Amino acid sequence: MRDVAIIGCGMTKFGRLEGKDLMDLLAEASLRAIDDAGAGERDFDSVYVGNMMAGELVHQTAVASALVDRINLIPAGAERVENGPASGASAVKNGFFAVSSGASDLVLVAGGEKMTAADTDVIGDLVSTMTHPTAEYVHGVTLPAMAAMLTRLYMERYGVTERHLAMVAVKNHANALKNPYAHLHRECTIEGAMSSIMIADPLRLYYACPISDGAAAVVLCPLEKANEFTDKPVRIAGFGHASDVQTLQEREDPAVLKSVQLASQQAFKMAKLEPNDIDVVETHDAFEILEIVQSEDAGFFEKGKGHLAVEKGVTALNGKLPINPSGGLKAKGHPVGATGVAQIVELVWQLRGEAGERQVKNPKRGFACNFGGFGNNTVIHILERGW
Amino acid sequence: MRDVAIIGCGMTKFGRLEGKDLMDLLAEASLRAIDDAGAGERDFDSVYVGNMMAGELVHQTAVASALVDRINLIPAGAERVENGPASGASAVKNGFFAVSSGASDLVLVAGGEKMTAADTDVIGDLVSTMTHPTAEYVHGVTLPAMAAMLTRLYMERYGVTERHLAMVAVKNHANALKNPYAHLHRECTIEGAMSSIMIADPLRLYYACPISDGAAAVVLCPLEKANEFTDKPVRIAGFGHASDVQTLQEREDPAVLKSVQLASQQAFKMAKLEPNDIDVVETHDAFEILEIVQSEDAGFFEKGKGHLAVEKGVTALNGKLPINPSGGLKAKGHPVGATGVAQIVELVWQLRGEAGERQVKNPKRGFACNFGGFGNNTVIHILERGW
Amino acid sequence: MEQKFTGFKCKSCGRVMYPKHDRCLDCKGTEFEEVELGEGATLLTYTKLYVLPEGIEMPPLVLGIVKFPGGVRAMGQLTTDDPKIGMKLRPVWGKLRKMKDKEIFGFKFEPLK
Amino acid sequence: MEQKFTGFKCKSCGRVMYPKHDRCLDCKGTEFEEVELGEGATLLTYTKLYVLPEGIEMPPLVLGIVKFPGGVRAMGQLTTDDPKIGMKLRPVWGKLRKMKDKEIFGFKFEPLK
Ligand SMILES: [Zn+2]
Ligand SMILES: [Zn+2]
Repeated sequence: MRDVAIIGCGMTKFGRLEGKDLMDLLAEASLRAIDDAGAGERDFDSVYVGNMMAGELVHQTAVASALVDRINLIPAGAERVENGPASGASAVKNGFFAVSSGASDLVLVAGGEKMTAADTDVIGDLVSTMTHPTAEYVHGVTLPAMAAMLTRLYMERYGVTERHLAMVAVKNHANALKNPYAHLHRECTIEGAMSSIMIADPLRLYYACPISDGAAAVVLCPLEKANEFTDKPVRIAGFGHASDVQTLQEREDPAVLKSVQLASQQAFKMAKLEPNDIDVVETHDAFEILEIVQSEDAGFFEKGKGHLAVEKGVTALNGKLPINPSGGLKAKGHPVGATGVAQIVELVWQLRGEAGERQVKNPKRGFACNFGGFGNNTVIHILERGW
Repeated sequence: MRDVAIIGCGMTKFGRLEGKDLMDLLAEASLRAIDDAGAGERDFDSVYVGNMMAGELVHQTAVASALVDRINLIPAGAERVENGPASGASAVKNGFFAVSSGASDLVLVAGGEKMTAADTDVIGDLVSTMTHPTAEYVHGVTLPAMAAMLTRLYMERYGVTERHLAMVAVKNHANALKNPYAHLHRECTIEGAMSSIMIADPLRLYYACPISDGAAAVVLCPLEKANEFTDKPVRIAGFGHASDVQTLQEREDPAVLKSVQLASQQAFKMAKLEPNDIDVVETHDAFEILEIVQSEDAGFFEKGKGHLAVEKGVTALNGKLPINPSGGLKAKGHPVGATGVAQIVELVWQLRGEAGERQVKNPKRGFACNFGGFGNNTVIHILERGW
Repeated sequence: MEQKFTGFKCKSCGRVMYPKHDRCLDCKGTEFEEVELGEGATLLTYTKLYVLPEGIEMPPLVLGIVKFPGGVRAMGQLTTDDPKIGMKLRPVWGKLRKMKDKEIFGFKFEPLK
Repeated sequence: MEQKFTGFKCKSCGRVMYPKHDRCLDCKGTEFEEVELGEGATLLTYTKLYVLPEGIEMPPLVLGIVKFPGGVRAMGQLTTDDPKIGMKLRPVWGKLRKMKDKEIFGFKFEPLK
């Protein structure tokens, strides 16, 4: 298995991007990543596009073929990878395989989603179609409902309070204020969060991510060839990918994200690292409770103690283990197919020391958790400096 | 790069399968493939699902996660791969990478589509959303229209006649009569085909595939471990994957499927083989003209002479190079996401000598062409006996 | 003709599952028999949903996870607006929602007296 | 105010493309200028479509590929029911179809006298 490096990355601003369609976004992020890699003259071997719902939301299919045409990556073979909200990380994983297998020497992975052109109702319903058709979907189960039920379990069992959710939101909004690519650029206060409208008791609007458009992209090559492109290649040191039962209720313990546990263990094993080797983390906080649960199930904090780490500022930008310096899904935004790729872009910038005002102090290794379904199909990546 | 073997395969019958939904079909084909591999007790590392339009057609997303749950492949990581009508072969290609890279030792690749529950108009429109949004789609361009324009170019330039299209249809219907999995089980005559209704002049109904439901699946492992499962592993000797410009008119020559040429050349190079080493072929005859064009651009016949091979019976079941012994997309059916996987299933059965009445005489090597878009994103596989 | 809320018991190892899987989550067995899950399910967690999916008229929609006596859990609508963790409920057949103007029926959970 | 059918000329190598790409198909250049493709396009192939997409009323819909004098090709609707390969056509602005009740306009191709 060849070592794989990330040699370029780029993204669009996330947000309500009027006048830009999905292909505009994918093209913009891709060209930025290619430019960043200095690979504008090169021929690419493979292209992967992470996207969850182009056909459903913007009535265009085969978007990987369209991207290749749009930015002339011809004759690279191209496909779209879909794993619900983890489509982005799944696309990166398959790009990794293409390079590590020896089949491809230069790969573009782009992820993107155009969401704000559709009605909120339509999006909510489409996202709900990830749930179990007969055991969840028909009953009116939505992702916010699942997050709310998980939150209540955490409140009952571990003493998490609404204030802890608000603290995560406040932290992530503060980080996003320092990220020019983030969707939400406004300060969030504990009081503001706790007085926002209730969407799924005990979840208020501010404990969930907004609906965003956006795209992100990375360029991969074998680590041994990375110096043709950059002085600062970022090595994909490990990845993990694990599934769990689909329904929340059938999990061994509905308060445990077992797919996060397993995928994290796989990634740490492959990277020959442990959680305390990690300097910066991006989690999948589509709902703020998830940042807490993932930080525990990934192994960074003891089960049931994640909220205490938030309370103590451990996960703040200047804390011992900064989580979501980008602003996270909560404040950077969550254009579904883009998210997993954008997490990796953020880590690359952090490792290179290019994260501007939100730069974490001298990080050597980063960890990203992108999850599909409601946590039943998780993809983890561990990145480290390759120089 | 590790050698990869196909150690099990299975499929559902193709057709209008009332009472079976997409997940039923994917589960049925997958369990047959797992049974065929004798891998029922094993844990799988990765799952790939080839599917083009689950969200659009049957209002279910994240179907790879759903399949893992349905047939308990937990905790395998799973994702859906979409490359238009080549989604199936793209899924196989990525399963190949997962094994060849060394990351996975046991992989399930399933492809499926549930189409007949939707209106024909809806399907036609959705498939058209693969075309270029502003240069094709808005003008009313559909896939049959593109196939018709390609056919007319062939008629003008190479002397192909409507009768040649009918001959391909007659051959494929005859083969399908010997395939219990095929959708259409009825004889087709030249006269019958040539008197069917005109859908896109010069294409009649019988020069195009039907709308079908179905699924197919294969199990992959490293060739070196294949003997734990089977005496007759089939080796993936080569694959190729290449793209071209999206619009038909912008191609170097609109009558040439350059992505088929390039992907075929890649596959032959990787396999260290030439076209005349191939004993059996499955092509992507969504329209009958495509079997002729692909047979040329893949390198089996000289450009412009493919129709003569049909005329002479070269591509018949008992000919020198049987094409589409399964019945092809025309008569076996074309449940889009299933097709690329089903082509490979047919080749495995042929190589193993298990194709029943439609068995080609003692084939050693098979070739499959699955194509996405209207030929702008082609995936080729070359299989050979691994025993 | 009363409908019963049922699970699926693996004929190889005896594990009961809901919803149905084609292979047992424990032993990968493939044969199952339908079994009743019993009355007196316990509420483990719930939410009151204010952003409603299509075909549900009045907020909040109360959803919860219940645990049946044998340990099997199910998610569904609760008929009470005043759920309490630990309360006992029983499955009752009724209208769940409309989807594309079609009425969908299934089990909900109603507090035991 | 007449609309002109235009292509995109690469400022690096001069190749003219339609539709627009973000990088040139020949040299991967990224700057383009809009150029007219001229009159007198030649019909290369066509079809009469009888299975119609949404928003087109009367079969057949006649579609074809034309080649402009400079070599650039385009696909579009033909205003004639009697197309002949090799005939000369010119782009004319008009209604293409309805999509979700919205009228879509664009260029079609009309035979030159
Ligand atoms: Zn069992
Ligand atoms: Zn140029």
